This record gives sequence, structure tokens and C-alpha cells, in this order.
Amino acid sequence: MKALLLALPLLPALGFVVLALFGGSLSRRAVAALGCGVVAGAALLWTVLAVGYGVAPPPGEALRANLALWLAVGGVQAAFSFTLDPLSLVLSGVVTLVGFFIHLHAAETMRSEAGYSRFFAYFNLFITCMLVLVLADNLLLLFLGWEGVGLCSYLLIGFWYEKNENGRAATKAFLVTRLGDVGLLVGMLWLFAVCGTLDIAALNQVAPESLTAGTATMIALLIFLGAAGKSAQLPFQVWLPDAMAGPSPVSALIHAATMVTAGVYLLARLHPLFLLAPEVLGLVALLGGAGALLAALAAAAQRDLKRVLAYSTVSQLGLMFVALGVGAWRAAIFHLVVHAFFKALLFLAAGVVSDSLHHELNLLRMGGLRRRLPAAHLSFLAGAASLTALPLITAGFYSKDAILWGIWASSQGGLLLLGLALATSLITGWYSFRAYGLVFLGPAQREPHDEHDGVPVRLSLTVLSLGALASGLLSLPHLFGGSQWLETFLGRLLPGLPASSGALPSLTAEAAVTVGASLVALLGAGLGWWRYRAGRPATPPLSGLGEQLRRVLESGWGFDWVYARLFVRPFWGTARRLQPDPVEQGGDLAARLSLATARVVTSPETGGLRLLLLGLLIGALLGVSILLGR
Amino acid sequence: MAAVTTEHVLALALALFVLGLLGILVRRDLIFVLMSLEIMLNSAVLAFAAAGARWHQADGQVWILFILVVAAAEVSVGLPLLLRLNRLTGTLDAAALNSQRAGLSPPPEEPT
Amino acid sequence: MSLAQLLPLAPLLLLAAAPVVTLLASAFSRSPRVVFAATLGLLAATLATLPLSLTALPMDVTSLLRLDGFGLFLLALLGLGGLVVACLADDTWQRRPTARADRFYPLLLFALAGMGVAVLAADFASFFLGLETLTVSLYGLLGFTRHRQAALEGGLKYLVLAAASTAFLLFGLALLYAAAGTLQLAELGPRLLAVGGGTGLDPQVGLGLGLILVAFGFKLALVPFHLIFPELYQSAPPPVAALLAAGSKGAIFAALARFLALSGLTAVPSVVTWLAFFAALTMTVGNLAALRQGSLRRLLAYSSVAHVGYLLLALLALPQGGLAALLGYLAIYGATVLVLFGGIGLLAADGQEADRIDELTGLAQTRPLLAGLLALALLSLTGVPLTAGFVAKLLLFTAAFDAGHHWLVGLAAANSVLSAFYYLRVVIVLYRPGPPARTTWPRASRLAVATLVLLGAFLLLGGLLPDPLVQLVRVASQGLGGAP
Amino acid sequence: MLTLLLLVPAAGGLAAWLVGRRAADAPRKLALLTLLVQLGLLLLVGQEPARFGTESPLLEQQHPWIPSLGISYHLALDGLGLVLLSLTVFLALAAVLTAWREIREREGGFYGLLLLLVCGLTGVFLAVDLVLFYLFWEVMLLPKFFLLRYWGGPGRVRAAWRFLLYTFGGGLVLLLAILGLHLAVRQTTGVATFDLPALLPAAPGGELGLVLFAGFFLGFAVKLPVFPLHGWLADAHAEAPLASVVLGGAMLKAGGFGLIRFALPLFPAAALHLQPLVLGLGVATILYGGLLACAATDLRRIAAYASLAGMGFVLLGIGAGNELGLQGAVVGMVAHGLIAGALFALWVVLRAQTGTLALDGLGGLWHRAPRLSGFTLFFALAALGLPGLAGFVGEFLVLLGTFRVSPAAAALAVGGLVISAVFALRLVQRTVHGPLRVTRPVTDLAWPERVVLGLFALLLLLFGLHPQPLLDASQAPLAQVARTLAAGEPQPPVEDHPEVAP
Amino acid sequence: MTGLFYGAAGVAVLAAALVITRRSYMHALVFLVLFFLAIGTLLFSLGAPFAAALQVMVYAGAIMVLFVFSILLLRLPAGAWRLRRWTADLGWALPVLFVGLLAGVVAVALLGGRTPPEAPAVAAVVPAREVGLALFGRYLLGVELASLLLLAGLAAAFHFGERLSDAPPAGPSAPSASPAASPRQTAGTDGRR
Repeated sequence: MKALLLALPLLPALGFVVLALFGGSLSRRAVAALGCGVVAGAALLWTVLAVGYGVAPPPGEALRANLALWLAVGGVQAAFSFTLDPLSLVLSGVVTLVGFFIHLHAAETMRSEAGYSRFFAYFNLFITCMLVLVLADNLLLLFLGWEGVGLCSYLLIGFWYEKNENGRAATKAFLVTRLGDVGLLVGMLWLFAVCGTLDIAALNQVAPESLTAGTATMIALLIFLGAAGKSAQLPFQVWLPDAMAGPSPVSALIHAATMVTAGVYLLARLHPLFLLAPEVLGLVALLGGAGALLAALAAAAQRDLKRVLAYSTVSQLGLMFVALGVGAWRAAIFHLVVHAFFKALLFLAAGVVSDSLHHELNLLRMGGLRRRLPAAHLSFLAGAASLTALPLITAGFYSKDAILWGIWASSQGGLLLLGLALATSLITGWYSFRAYGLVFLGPAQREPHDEHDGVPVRLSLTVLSLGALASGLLSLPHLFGGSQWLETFLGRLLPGLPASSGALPSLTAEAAVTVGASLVALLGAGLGWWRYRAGRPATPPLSGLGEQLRRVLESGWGFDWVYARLFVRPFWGTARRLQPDPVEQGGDLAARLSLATARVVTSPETGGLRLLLLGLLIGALLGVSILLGR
Repeated sequence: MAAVTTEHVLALALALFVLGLLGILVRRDLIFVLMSLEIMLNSAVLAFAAAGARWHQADGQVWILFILVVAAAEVSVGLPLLLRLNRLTGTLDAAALNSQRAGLSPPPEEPT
Repeated sequence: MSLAQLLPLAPLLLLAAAPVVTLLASAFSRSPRVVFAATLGLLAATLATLPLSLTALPMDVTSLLRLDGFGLFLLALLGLGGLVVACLADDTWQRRPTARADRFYPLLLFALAGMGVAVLAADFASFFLGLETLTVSLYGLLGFTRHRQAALEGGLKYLVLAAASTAFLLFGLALLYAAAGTLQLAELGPRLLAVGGGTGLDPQVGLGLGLILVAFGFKLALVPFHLIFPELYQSAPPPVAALLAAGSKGAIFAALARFLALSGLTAVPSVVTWLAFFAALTMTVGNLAALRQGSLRRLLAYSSVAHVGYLLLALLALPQGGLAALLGYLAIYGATVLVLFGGIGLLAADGQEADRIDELTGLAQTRPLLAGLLALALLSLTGVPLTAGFVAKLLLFTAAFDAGHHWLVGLAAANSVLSAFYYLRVVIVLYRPGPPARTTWPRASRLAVATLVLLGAFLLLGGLLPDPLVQLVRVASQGLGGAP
Repeated sequence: MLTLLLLVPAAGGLAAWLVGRRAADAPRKLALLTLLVQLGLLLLVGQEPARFGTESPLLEQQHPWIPSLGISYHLALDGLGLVLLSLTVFLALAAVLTAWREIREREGGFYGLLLLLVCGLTGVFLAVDLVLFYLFWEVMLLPKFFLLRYWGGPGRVRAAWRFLLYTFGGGLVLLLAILGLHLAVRQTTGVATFDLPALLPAAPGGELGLVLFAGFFLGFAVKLPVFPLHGWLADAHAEAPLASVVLGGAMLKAGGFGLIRFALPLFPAAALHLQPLVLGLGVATILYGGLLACAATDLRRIAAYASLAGMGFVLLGIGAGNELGLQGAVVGMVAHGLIAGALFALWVVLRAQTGTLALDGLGGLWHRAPRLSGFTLFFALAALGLPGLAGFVGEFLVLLGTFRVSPAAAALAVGGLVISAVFALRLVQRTVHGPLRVTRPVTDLAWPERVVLGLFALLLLLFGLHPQPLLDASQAPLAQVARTLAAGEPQPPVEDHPEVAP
Repeated sequence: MTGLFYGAAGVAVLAAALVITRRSYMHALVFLVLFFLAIGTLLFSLGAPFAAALQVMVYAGAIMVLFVFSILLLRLPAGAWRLRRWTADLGWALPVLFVGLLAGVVAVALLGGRTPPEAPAVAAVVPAREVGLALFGRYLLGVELASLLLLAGLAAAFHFGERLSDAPPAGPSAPSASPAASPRQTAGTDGRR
């Protein structure tokens, strides 16, 4: 088992190494086979591990395997060692399984791109780092994975490197997340300084004893900064929409299914710490809720298909953070899993659409693709339905329901959060079906060429569609006769809801929440469908205030505008003003001064005898005065 | 008239010293400069005489002898030198003794 | 005076007899080389008799001279330096035909004898006479190439200034004599301090001292007495410049050190102020002025001004470490300067003085050995470790630091940075790639080259294994109260 | 043995210089050979039975040199020295290999000076006697100056003088501090010595200690360099022959080494007293270097300021003064030596291929030269402190160490990591990414270049993933320094030194 | 004696002042002789007859003659015996200022001294005999040195003095032989700037 656990991240790493070193000389087929093969292998390994775990849970619910020592000095000890516990099992499952299908998809859709092997090298590296991130048993190793996925995100956003905009988007993504990482790193330093260890399990154990409330709050806040950066939460959400510059599989894998959820994972992983800081949890929930609503509104105003999905991701992640904030840890992870399926699906479908339209992504220039792109159409519909959380038939319904119930039932929840979540839900329905309508319904605006119809694309779309619709079965709530299997399984690690009354949740209340949420979702979806049922509606363009509002929304509430003035421009202004280095110039000043003085003291050089005698005289005067001065 | 005190003699020597100094500074003709130097040396002679008298020692006069020797040596070297220079340049002007002025040349490189 | 006294005095006697003998020789044979050979022999004899003196140390020879380790060490330096200068001069006069080159050697020996007397002087009278012998011979040496206007000018200007400074010296001495009743170095100090009543210097004494120090300042080329020296270094024949820089300054410094060490005047605050003030002024102005020189000799002149500024630090550290530092510095600095001026001399010929630094561009390509020697000497002046110059600076800075003159040492260090700039600039020029500025250089005599190589070896050895030298200067300085 | 380590490069340098007149390509072969021999010697030393972990040096050698001044020829090699020496030899090898194509004129002199520089560096890492140390310190300075002056780019004159005047001045401050220490110890104990073990127990504290510490610090800070004293750095990196800058990476480390080996153990109280200042300077260096690297428009300057920022971390770790910080500083020194070396080795290739190192003339290289671009990306990532590469280990340990002393400084330094990301990504963006702007035909890396750069990459990766050998090797000396600092006064080593005789 | 002293003092000061202000060499020389004689008188009045005699002989005798011969040897054209102006420019103003300053400082120091004035200067005559004893006793070496000094001066003087018109030595790069040649730049300072 341990060997398998170690092999899990190493297998994709092997793929990366081979592709990076020899990728240039391999055929595309070999590249695809290798790139997908190692991830398939990882998925298989995961399956074996999961079964093994299920059959014989390791003692303490955690299987630990140590690969090698990383560093050990002066009390710091960090090793390449991995932990398999319910949380990491679920996450690594998402990474390997969803990751595999996205790889498969990309094997076909990316075939015509230059840099095919480079793409798969990065992709494999990403899987490696993501697995390291979720499996790491100490914070330092986690940070390694954390930065690694950030790097892969950077490289893949900028995959089409010829265009400067792509590079800019990639850099922005990396830098904004790195800003958050400052918090994470300082938090780690602080934790180590107080607790003396970086081992996650040990930290979780000693944190309640060794941290005072104030320290815990500060550390939790700092770590939340890191999580918010990675998961594109308020106030760091600005990078994610721009990150859509990368190829669609990248958006699917990194910016929908896995990397962006790392923040959620981190908070869940360190929940004992966050439980010590209820104020921070409140903040997490509030920021998550506000971010969810704002992002949903922004999504409704986008004209770029992938940007709609990106804001939607921000919004859904916001919901997960709300769940985390109220203590519904399990629900957050549940939604994470479901979201991975449907959002990956949506992105892949969007990729298929845009590929068939010569990389066109503007919603207003699409339409009527229902018939020409049947596979994409069905997949997108499934994904949108799950995103909207159409009742009963979609997985999204169950996971979102779990979150809403968590908000309702938790002592940390409240009407405000519930309201935010419901409003988000409403708008989610609207924008999902707005996008669906604009792309697939109505009259055709442009003639697409043929859809990708290879086996890989079909297979991946099908499997992910199934996941988007059916993964809710993993944790069917009691109301529907389910066993909440996933949540129970996670319950071995994550605590349950901090119940407000201490009483068991009543079925009535649960039903009320469910019904309410369903209605809201249906309403939003219905409105959206109704308005965009025939493609782009023929209403005149907005004018005045309305247009301005739309623009603000489209720009994502103008965060970029503000940040540019607050941070970016001052930074570059300072950096440029320091060029040429004023300190260097200052150093030269001394030299200049010396030379100028030299000019003065050499000026008597050209004098005659009288000047020489004058020197003698002055010297005598000086000397005698000094000696007489006592 | 009161007895001559050391201070008075020294003051006199000082006055002569200053006159000699003025001479070498003010005059541009080298012959005069040499003469002025003699005046300065003589003021030192006088000062030594005063000091010797103050301590009633022969050393003062011995020193005067040495000074005379030095003065003679200086003059006997200085005057031929002066003459030779005069033959070469045709001048006795002290201010003209600056042929080295042309020896100034700029340094090889200015780094800053 | 008895025979027992005479034997230890042999080196000095030989040194004093040398000029007379060579003068006679030159009367019989006008060949410069004959006189040169006689000079070498006499100087060698002087050096050879030095051990005779060792046994009798310390010894008073009447009240005018005192033979001690300090003086003997300096006498040895003078002898060696004289040999080097003679060899350089031999080379110079071979290539630069000059009327009556044979007369050079007697004058050189007169100067050496004067210096020898000055470093051994125990009374201002003998010091004065030695000094004047030196000065008068220098007039002759400076203007020795009597067909060159610049040389004559230099000699005459120097004469006027030196005579004026002599007048200052004499007037000052007279004042001190009037105040103290003696001019013997050992007795003078206590009496002078007694006149002041223990609270400092009596004005008259201060005045006398001030006037004396004018003469010292001029002879040592302290700022602002230094103005004539760049011209002199440029106009004088290279061996004379070497003598002026390495020899006469050293001898006068030694005499001043002896006076200050014996008199205990360095305990007087105003004297310390005087030394510190002129040290700071001299090293700073010297270095700054050297920054802008395009003439190698002028550069060396200002550099030597700066070095005198450093040397004043040794006087401030009297007597403890200062004397040893002074002796070590003089030996090493003298050797360095001889290499530099010697090197220039070997390159110079009439009409081509090899004076502008630019002219030396790429010298390493045409004359690698000479360029190497010059570079070594320049590095030594910079105080780069592994050269003797570093040891000299180390001794000096340690002594001055120990004496508590931290700020002056700091200033000296800052000045060293400045000096690195102009020294290394020359080194760079020497080794500059590309076509050299001149490809043909005069042929140098083997003897002179060998002399320079030996000096270069000393500079290297003094940097690598300086222990014997350090020990020697320590022992030599003990007689005057130096630390063992 | 230790003397041999000094003699080999010195003799090799002399020989290279001499044969340079006869055969044009002999010097580089000779230099390569010399360095291989040196490497062999080091490996031999590293094979010494496991004496790591003890506090007495691995090898030691002491002879009287100038007994009358208390100066001895005292060399000692401990783990820390071994680490930095190995780095030096590796970088020197890389420098020779990079110079193989870059330097085509007056090779004898070039390689001679390069090896002399190696000799000086070796001496610096070995010397225990302070005057001996200063001697090698200067020996390190002059060859670099001449390399810069004679083989440098168009601005070499100014660059060389800046370098010389700054570092020579710093060196003299150091010398004065050494003298001051010597005299102070002589006054209290009556023993005139420059030997570090003998000085350690008697080093003065109080105000004098503070002043002397400041002197040592200044001397080393110029070399490191530290924020307001870094005026020489950029020019020296931008104008020097790039191959010599590869080795220059090792030279900066001498400053850090000096601080750890001399300044901290001698004046622990003063170091503690001035800790806020040192940390502040470290942070300022990180931020200032980063900012300048962000706006620089020439790859050489970017790399130069990046190493300034890196040295800021080293200083921070040293300022923290605990074992973590010091270990971090050492790893950081190695890492930044490698990173800077690698970047400059890369620039040599880049310039040979494209004819320029200005950002404006570069871009989109990935089209033409994926390997070259891959290496650029890799080393840029190393520079931004990507976990898994050596730079991160150093920075992280430094931060851990610093946080214990000053959370604020650590937090600000972490901010420096963001800035380093800015310049590293900008570098990547403007050279290998973006539209193709290089007009010349560009071929990808040749085999020898691949090997050199690959070795750099391998080492960075190795020390990023398995820094333990480095940490173990330098652990014992650093732990002692940390103990000394913690106690605030000099601590006797655990094992007794036979040479400590009061 | 006192009267003699002050009288001679006045003459000396006056003569010195006249020497440095004359325009004619010969007039100046005449006053210089007067000055030397006055100094001799002063020495006599201060009880130093030996020194006084020497003064008269050496200065007024020998040194004066040197000056006279030199002036004759200058081969000045007729009419050049008198300088048109005794100083050519105003460059002397600054030096004079400094001389004044120095004189002031010195005078203050000299007169503010604490040396008790109780001992009159003219205590008694120090006869030549005593001086002779000192010269051949304590100062024996000094006398020897003085002779050395004179010899050195002689050597130097001889070098400069012999055959005034001696042609510059033959050599590959000998300068022009004409003494009237314009002041040549010396080699090495070849004027390139």
C-alpha cells in the first residue's frame, strides 16, 4: 500500500521528466500515450488504493508513506512523505480521475497545436504537484505542491506564448496568487515558531493547546489569504477570468476542477486551526458569500463564454467557502467534487465549441449550434443543469443543497449568508441558461466546422456528463433516502456542523430548505432560458446607466481598475524611478567630489617662485599658530 | 639708556628677518632674492649672538661660524647656478622660472 | 676621541671620506665609469665596516654624534640606497651624455655623507651641518644636467626655498637656544618643557619650534611646503629624484624622529596637534593632487607627499611602536621608490623622458621585466598584501592605532583608497593590450636592471617573509625607546 | 593538503599566464586541468572520515609566519568552508567552460587571473589568521579588477573603478577593524596575535566591540553587498566578461562567509545589539534589489540585482543569527552562487546566439531554441524561489530563522518573494516568451553548453530536493556560532582546540 | 656699548630696507656691505668679538666679492644695470600680507615670553680664546663637517661654474647649442597636452 501511495505522485512525475527531456523527439502519438498513460496509471493506482482503504482502513484513518527526507535542521523536519486519509483520498481521486479524462480530451483537441509534448509535460507536472499538494503530510511539502501547481498554471495559461496578452494573463495569475502565498508562508512561519513543527497532523493536534486565541486568529487569517489567492476569492479573484487565455483543457483541469479548489482543501485540512478562530471563519463565509454573489452577477454580464465560466467558478468556490465558514466542511468538499465534474465538463464543452468556431469565444457571435455540435450541446446542457442545481436530476443539486442546509443549520450561519447563497443560486441559473441559449439556441450566426468527434473527446465528455449528473449519488441526503456516504466517509476526519440547537436536523426543515433552493434555482434557470430561448434577444442595446452598469459588471466590478491604480502603477512607478540606481549615483558623487577637489589642490601647480615661497610662508604661519595655540 | 636685553636683540633680529623675507617675496630679480636671503641668515646670526650672550657661552659664536660657512656655500653655489641659467635664458626674473608648466598633462583616463 | 672610538666610527668616516676620494679620482680620470667604480667600492667598504660598529652600541662620539641601532640601521639603508642610486646613475650617464658625468658621484657621496651625519646627530649643530651638506649637494645634483634649463631652474628654485627654510631653521634654533641654553637633543627637550613650566610650551619656545618645523616641513615636502617638489621630480635626473624621494626625506624624517623621541615633546598637545594637522593635510592633499596627474614623475611626487603624510603617523606613535614602524616604512618605501624612479630612468633618454603615463602604454609587451617591476612597486605603494608595502602599512597603522589616533588612521585608510586609484591606473596602462605607445626603448645596463630586480625581490620577500625585517627594525629602534 | 589547495590554482594560473604567450589555446586547457585537479583534491578532503558534526576543523595547518607581529600561517577547513570551496571550484569550472568560446584574446592573462581569483577565494575560505584572511581578501580583489578592466564591455573603465574603490575601501575598513581587535586583545591579555581561536575568548565587548563589529560588518557588507553599499555591483556584473561573473557568484559569498566565520563569533553581544539594523538592511537589500531588477532592461543587470536581493536573504539569515537562519544563509549562498552562475553562463550563450542581452532585442526564443529557453525558464524559476529548487530551501530556512527574531522582518522579506516573482517572470516573458523579435538565425544549445547548464540545473534541483548534505556539512560550525550568539558571549568549542593557548 | 648697539641696530635696519628696495644692483650691494658691517658692529657690541671679526671678513669680504663678480659676469647689456621697476607686478601684495601676519604672530610670541629679562644681554665678552677652545673641543667634529660642507659647495659650484659657454655634450639627441635659444621644453614634457 505504501509503495502504491508513493508511486501515485511519482508516476506522473516520471511522465513529466520523460516528456521534458525527450518530448521533442517523440511522435505525437507517443506523447499522448505517455502523457495520458501515466495519469491513467495514477488513476488506477488510486482506485487500488481506494479499494484497499475501503477494505481495510489503516490505523488512525491515515496511511503514511515516507519517500525520503527533505531537510532536517535545527528542529525543522520535512520529508517527502504522504498521507492518505479520507480527505486526501477524495481529493486525489478527483485529481486523477477528472485529470485523466481531461488529459484524454486534450490528447485529441490539442493535437494540432505546436508544443504538444510541452503541453503534456506541463500537464503531467501539474498532476504531480496537485497530488503532492493533497497528499503532503507536512506544510512545507504542501507548499511545494502549492507553488508547483501555481507554476503549471502560469505555464499553461501562457501556453500560447507568442501573444503578449497571454503572457500577461499568466503573470497576473501567478503574481496574484503569490500575493496570497505571502500570507500562507508567513502563517506557516508563525505556526512553526509557535508549535515547532510543520507536520500537519501534529499541528492539528497541538494547535488547540499551544495557540492563544489572538495568535490563532492571526495565523488563520494569514493562511486564509493564501487560500483566497489560490481559490480566486475576494479580494484576489481578479486573476481567474484572465486565466482563460490558456487552452480549454487547462481551464478545465486547473482553473475549474482542481487547482482553484486547493484553497478549499487547505482550509479543510487545517480545520482544527480554523475552529480556533471563529472570527476568521465568519470572515471566510462572508467574503465567500459576497464573492459568490458578485462573481455571479459579473458572470451574467460577460460576453466571453469562458469568462462566464470563470466567474461562475469564482462564484461556486465562494459557495464552498461559505460552507467552510459555517463549518459545513463535508458539504464543501462534496460540492468541490461535484463542481470538479460539472465545471470541467463545461469547460471541455466550451473548448469543443470554440475549436469548431476558430477559437471564437464571444457569445454574441455564436448561436444555433445545437444541431451542429450535438455532443457539445448535450454535455454543456448537463453541465449547466448541474451548475444551476436543477433539482433531483443533477449532482449539483445535492451538493448545493448540502451547503444551503449547512448554512441554515449551522450556528455560524445566518440569514445574510443564506440570502447571499440563494441570490447566487438564482443568478447562477440565469447566467447558465443565458450562456446555453446564446451558444446553442436560436439561429446560427456562423458556420462551425466539424466537432471533435474522436473517441477521446466523446469518452471524456460522456464520463464527465455522467459525473456531473450522477455524482450526487455519492452523498445522497437523508431526505432522499440516501446515506450521505461521502459526507460520512469524510466525517472520519472532518467534524460535523456546529449545530445551533444541538438537536438533530429535522426532516421538515431540511425539506423546506431543499424546496426553497430548488424553486430559486428553477426560477433563475427558467428566466434565463425564457429570455435566451431563441439565441440573442432582439432588444435594443442598453443605454446610459444600464450600459455603464453592464460594463462595470463585465469588468468584474472594476477590481482591476482599482488595483491598477492602487498597486500596479505605484509599483512600476517606483521601480522605474529607481532606474538608474540613485544609490549607485550617490556613490559616484564621492568620486566626483574627489576629482573636483583634486582640481583645486593642483591649481597652484603652474605658479612661479613666488607662489612656492608663499606656500612656505603659509605653512609657517599655520605651524607657528598651532604651536602657539597650546 | 637701559642695558640691552635679549628681547631687544631678538626683536631686532626679527625685524631684519622680516625685511629679508619681504625681499625674497617682493623682488623678482634673482640677485636681489639672493641678497635678501643673506639678510635673513644674518638675522639668525644676530639671534644666535644674543642667545650666546644670554648664556655667556661660546656656542653662540660657534654657531655663527657655521652659519657663515653655510651662507658662503649657498652663495657660492647659487651664483654660478644663476649665471648659467642667465646664459641659457637671458633672464634673471624669478617669475620666468616656470618652464615646467608645460609638463602638465592630463591623466590617462577619467573613469566617471 | 680615541682609537677605540674611531673603529666603530669607521663606516661614517669612510662615508665622509668617500666624496673626497672620488673628487680626487675625478680630478685624475674624467671617465665616469672609473669614478663610479670607486664609488661602488667606497660604499661597499662603508657597508662592510658596519659590523665593526655593532659591538660598541650605543656610543657617543663627542656630544655631536651618537651611534646607536637606530642610526646604524639608517646608515645601512643609506649605504644600500647609495649603491642603487649609483648604479642607476651609471646607467643614466651611459645613455645620456652629460658634461662631466664623473662629478655626479662625489656630489652623491656628499649628499649621502650629509644624510649619514644627520641621522646620527645628537646635537642640532651636527644635524644642521649634515643637513646643509645634503642640501648643498642637492643643489648640484638637481641641476646636474647643466645644459637643461629645467634642471637649472629646479636647482635654483630649490636653492632659494631651501635657503629660506634654513633661515627659518636657524632663527628657530636661536630662539630655542636662547630659551634653553643648549641645542643637544637629549637635554633640549626637558629644558624646553621646564621653561614652559609644565603647562605647555612657552610662547618663545613654541615660536622657535614652529620655525624649526618650517624647515623640516619644507625638507619633508609637507603640504603646503610641497609645491616645488613635483617640478623637481620632473626636472631632475631620475637617480636624483630617487635620492630626493627615498633618501633625503628619509634621513630628515629620522632626524626629526630622533629629536622628538629624545625630547619628549610628543607629549605636548600642541605638538601633537601640529603633527596630526599636517599629517591629515599632507596625505589628503597629496593623494588628491595625484589623482589628476598625467606625468608619472609628478604623480610619484604627489604620492611621495602623501606617503610623508602617512609617515607622520609614525611620529605620532613615538616612541613605542612608532620608531620601528618608521624604520620599516622608510626601508620599504625607499626600496619601492628606487624601483619606480630607477625604472623610469632606464626608460628615459634625452629627448624621450618617458614621463607621460600614456607613453608607457603597453610597456609590458615590449619590456615585460621592467613593466613587471614597476607594477610590483606600484602595488607595493598601494599596500597590496604579499608586497612589502602592505607590511609597512600594517606596521604604521598598528602603531598609530595603538597610540590612539584612530581618526587619523581612518583618514589614512580612506586616502589609501584614493591612492589605489592612481597607482592602479598606471598598472593598467602598463599592461594595456593593443599596440604599445612606443616600441623602442633605450637599452639599459645590465647592472642597473639587476639592481632593480634585487630591489623587486626585496619588495616581494618583504611581503612574503617580513619577519626578519620586522625583528630588525624592532631591535634597531630599541636604543631610542622603541618597544622590543 | 590545505596549502596544496592554495598552490594548485596559483601555480596553474601562473602556468596558464606563461603558456599563453606560446600557444593560444593552451591556457584554457591548462585552467580546466588545474580546476579538475583542485576538484579532485576537494573530493579527497571530503572523503575524510566522517568528522562532520564535530566542531573542530576537518583539516588544519598552522605555522608561524610573522611571529614578531603575531601573524601565523593558519589554515583550517571546516564543513562550512568545504561547502563554499566546492561551490567555488564548481563555479570556476563552469566559468572556464563558458569562457571557452567567449574569451578569444589574451587567454593566458585571462585564465591566469581567473585561477588567481580562485586561489584568493580558496584562501579566504581557509584562513583562520585574520591578517592572512585579509591578504587573501585582497588577492581576490585585484584579479577581478583586472579581468573587469581588460576584458570587460564598453563601460568597463567605470565599472572596474567602481568595483575597486568600493571593495578596496571596504577591505581597508576591515583591516582597521582587524587591527583594532588585535590591539584591544593585546591590551587585555598581553598577547599579540591575529589568530582567530586565540582572539575569540578575548574579543572585547561593550562599545569597543560594537565599533569593531561595525567595522567588520562594513567590510563584509561591501562585498556581499548590502543595500546602500551595492553601487559597484550592477556595473561589475554588466560590464565584466560574463565568464568571470559566473565565478563572481562565489565572490559575493566571501562576504557572507566572513560575517559567519569572523564577525558573529567575535562580537556576539554587538551582533545582538545591532541585530535590528542588520535585519533592516537585509530587508532593504531584498526589496531594493528586487525593485531594481524589476525595472532593469538588460539581462545582466536583472541578474545582478537579483543576486543583490538574494544576498539580502543571506544577510537576513546571518542577522537572525540562530541555527536556522545561518543554515538558510549558507544554503542561500550556495543556491545564489549557482543561480547567478547559471544565469550568466546562459547569457554567454544567449549573447553568442542573438548578439544582444537587452530585453528590447529579445523575445519569443522558444520558437527557435526550446532548450535554451527551457533553461532560461528553469533558472528564472530558481531565482524566484520555487520550492523544490535550492533557492527556496535557503530562503525558507532564513525566513524561519528570522521569524523567531523579528516577525516583521520576515513578513517584509516574504514580500520580497513577490517582487522576485515579478522580475523572474518578466525576464521569462521578455526573452523566451512573446513574439519572436530576434532577427539572427538562432540555433539551440550545443552539447557542451547543455552539459554545463544541465549540471547547474541538476545541482539546483538536487539541493532543492535534498539539501541535507549541505546542511550536515555546515551544521557543526554554524551551530556553534548560533550558540555563541544565543549566549551573547564567545563560547568555547565543544572539543578543545589545541591551539587555543592564552 | 648700549649706544653702539642701538646705533648699529638702526643702521642695520635701514640698510636692509634699502637693499631690498634698490633698483640698481650696485647700489644694493653697497647697502648690503653696510648691512654686514652693521651686523658686525652689533656682534661686537653683544660681546662676540670673534664672530664680529669673522662677519666682517667673510661677509663683507668674501661673499660681497662673489656678488660683485657675478654681476659683472652677467654680461648685462649697457643700461641694464638698473632695473626699470624694482618689482614688476602686484603679485607681492598677498605675500606681504602674510609676512605681516607672520611678523605679528612672531612678535606677540616673542614679547609675550616668560623668559625672565633679568639677565642683560651684554653680560660679558666671550673672548676668541673660549670660542677657539669650543671649536677644537666639543665642536671638533662640527668643524670637520663644516669643511665637508664647504667642499661639497665647492664641488657643486665648480660644476656649475666651469666654462660658462661649454657646449652641450655631443649625443644623438643633444639640444641646440645656442645659449640664446628660446627656453626649450625639456624632453619628456614634449608639450603634447
